[in-house]
Amino acid sequence: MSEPYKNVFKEGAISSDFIANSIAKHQSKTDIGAHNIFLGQVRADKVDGKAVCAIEYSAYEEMANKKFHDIREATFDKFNLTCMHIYHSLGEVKTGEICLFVFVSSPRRKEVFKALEYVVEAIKADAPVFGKEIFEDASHQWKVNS
Amino acid sequence: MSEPYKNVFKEGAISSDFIANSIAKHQSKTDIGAHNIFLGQVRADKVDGKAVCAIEYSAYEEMANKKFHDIREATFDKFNLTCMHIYHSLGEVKTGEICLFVFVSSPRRKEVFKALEYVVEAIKADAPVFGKEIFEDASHQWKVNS
Amino acid sequence: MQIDIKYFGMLAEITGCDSEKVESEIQTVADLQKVLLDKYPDFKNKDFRIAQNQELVALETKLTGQEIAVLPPFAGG
Amino acid sequence: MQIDIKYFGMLAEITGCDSEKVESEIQTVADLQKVLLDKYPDFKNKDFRIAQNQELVALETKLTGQEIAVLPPFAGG
Repeated sequence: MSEPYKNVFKEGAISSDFIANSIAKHQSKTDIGAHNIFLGQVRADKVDGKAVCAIEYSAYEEMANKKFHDIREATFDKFNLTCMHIYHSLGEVKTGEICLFVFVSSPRRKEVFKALEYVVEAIKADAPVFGKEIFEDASHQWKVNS
Repeated sequence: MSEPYKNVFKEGAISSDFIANSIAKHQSKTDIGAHNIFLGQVRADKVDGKAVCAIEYSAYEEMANKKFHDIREATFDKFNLTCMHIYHSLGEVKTGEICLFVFVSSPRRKEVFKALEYVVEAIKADAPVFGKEIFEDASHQWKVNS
Repeated sequence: MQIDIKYFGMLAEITGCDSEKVESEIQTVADLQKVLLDKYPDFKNKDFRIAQNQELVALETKLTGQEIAVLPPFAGG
Repeated sequence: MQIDIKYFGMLAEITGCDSEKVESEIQTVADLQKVLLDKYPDFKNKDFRIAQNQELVALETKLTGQEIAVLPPFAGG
């Protein structure tokens, strides 16, 4: 049926060690001159006096992985990139933890700025990922991207 | 005489562990929703068939630290940022290693994209930092930003 | 025609299930939307979109009976 | 007036020193530029700018005898 697209989802928060390891792996790619990294971090937003303490992410995974694949292809078409990596959390991510890690690399810096913003905006708009904001008192509300 | 500006320079390459540690430190800042990181990596450019194997950075350090301070101030004035960190290498940085680390954070993603590009372009234009590209045969040429 | 429908996020909270099979003679996405609003009155206050074969589809699109999903607003990142 | 001049990068390579003191009656940055070009003919082919008290200054700026630096093109990042 559907093609086996790369899985961008990771269970739980994305650790700083994982990010470091991803950066270190690029040392052998000596045609790269510029990396640009976006990290989404869960905010302790206040709603009616209650603070968010975590977001629980779910996704229509098959469609999301296909969308992430499409976004990758479109971005490589538009910009001169050497490589690109996208990781998104599923399940609970606490406030202060990382839920999205987008990493683009190019010989030249001008490309990475444009490419990274393009990828992040496309993810926000097109990826069927859903977030339940959990409050301190265990009540919740559904997050909507703005 | 001159004010004691924060020193942005680090001897040698900037390690991925250093970057990870810097990211991890921001987990307690729960008003942050978006981080954007720029990393400059030394490219193995070829000139007349010889490949660059390292860049040796030097700087007019007092003036550069003042400029980095001015860039910080101007960036905080222009954009809604929670925090900003800049680190630049001095001395030898081999190809594939990181020589510049700029890290901006904000409640909102729109701000970090604009702010990061602004900071990086300002550093390239205004910071008196000099780079000697060392080739495999130990010859060298002086790098000029484009 | 039997339609296999997946629900996500706040919509799965309303339906009380992640997916269900619906036996129906409906032809288009608009027909399906009507069926859903009848079955789940709380959908009326929600903003939702329908995907067929993992692509968002317009109301006039014909249903092919393949993978259908009802999606609340996206909140990735 | 005694002027303390710092050299950087490819310019320090030409002068063979990182800094030197120059005894001179020169008044402006333009005068200093002339002195440098006389002393170091290889500067003619180089693109350089002059900073006084850690700020880039224009040719018509008066020298105050404080910290002067001769800077080749920047290559940070």
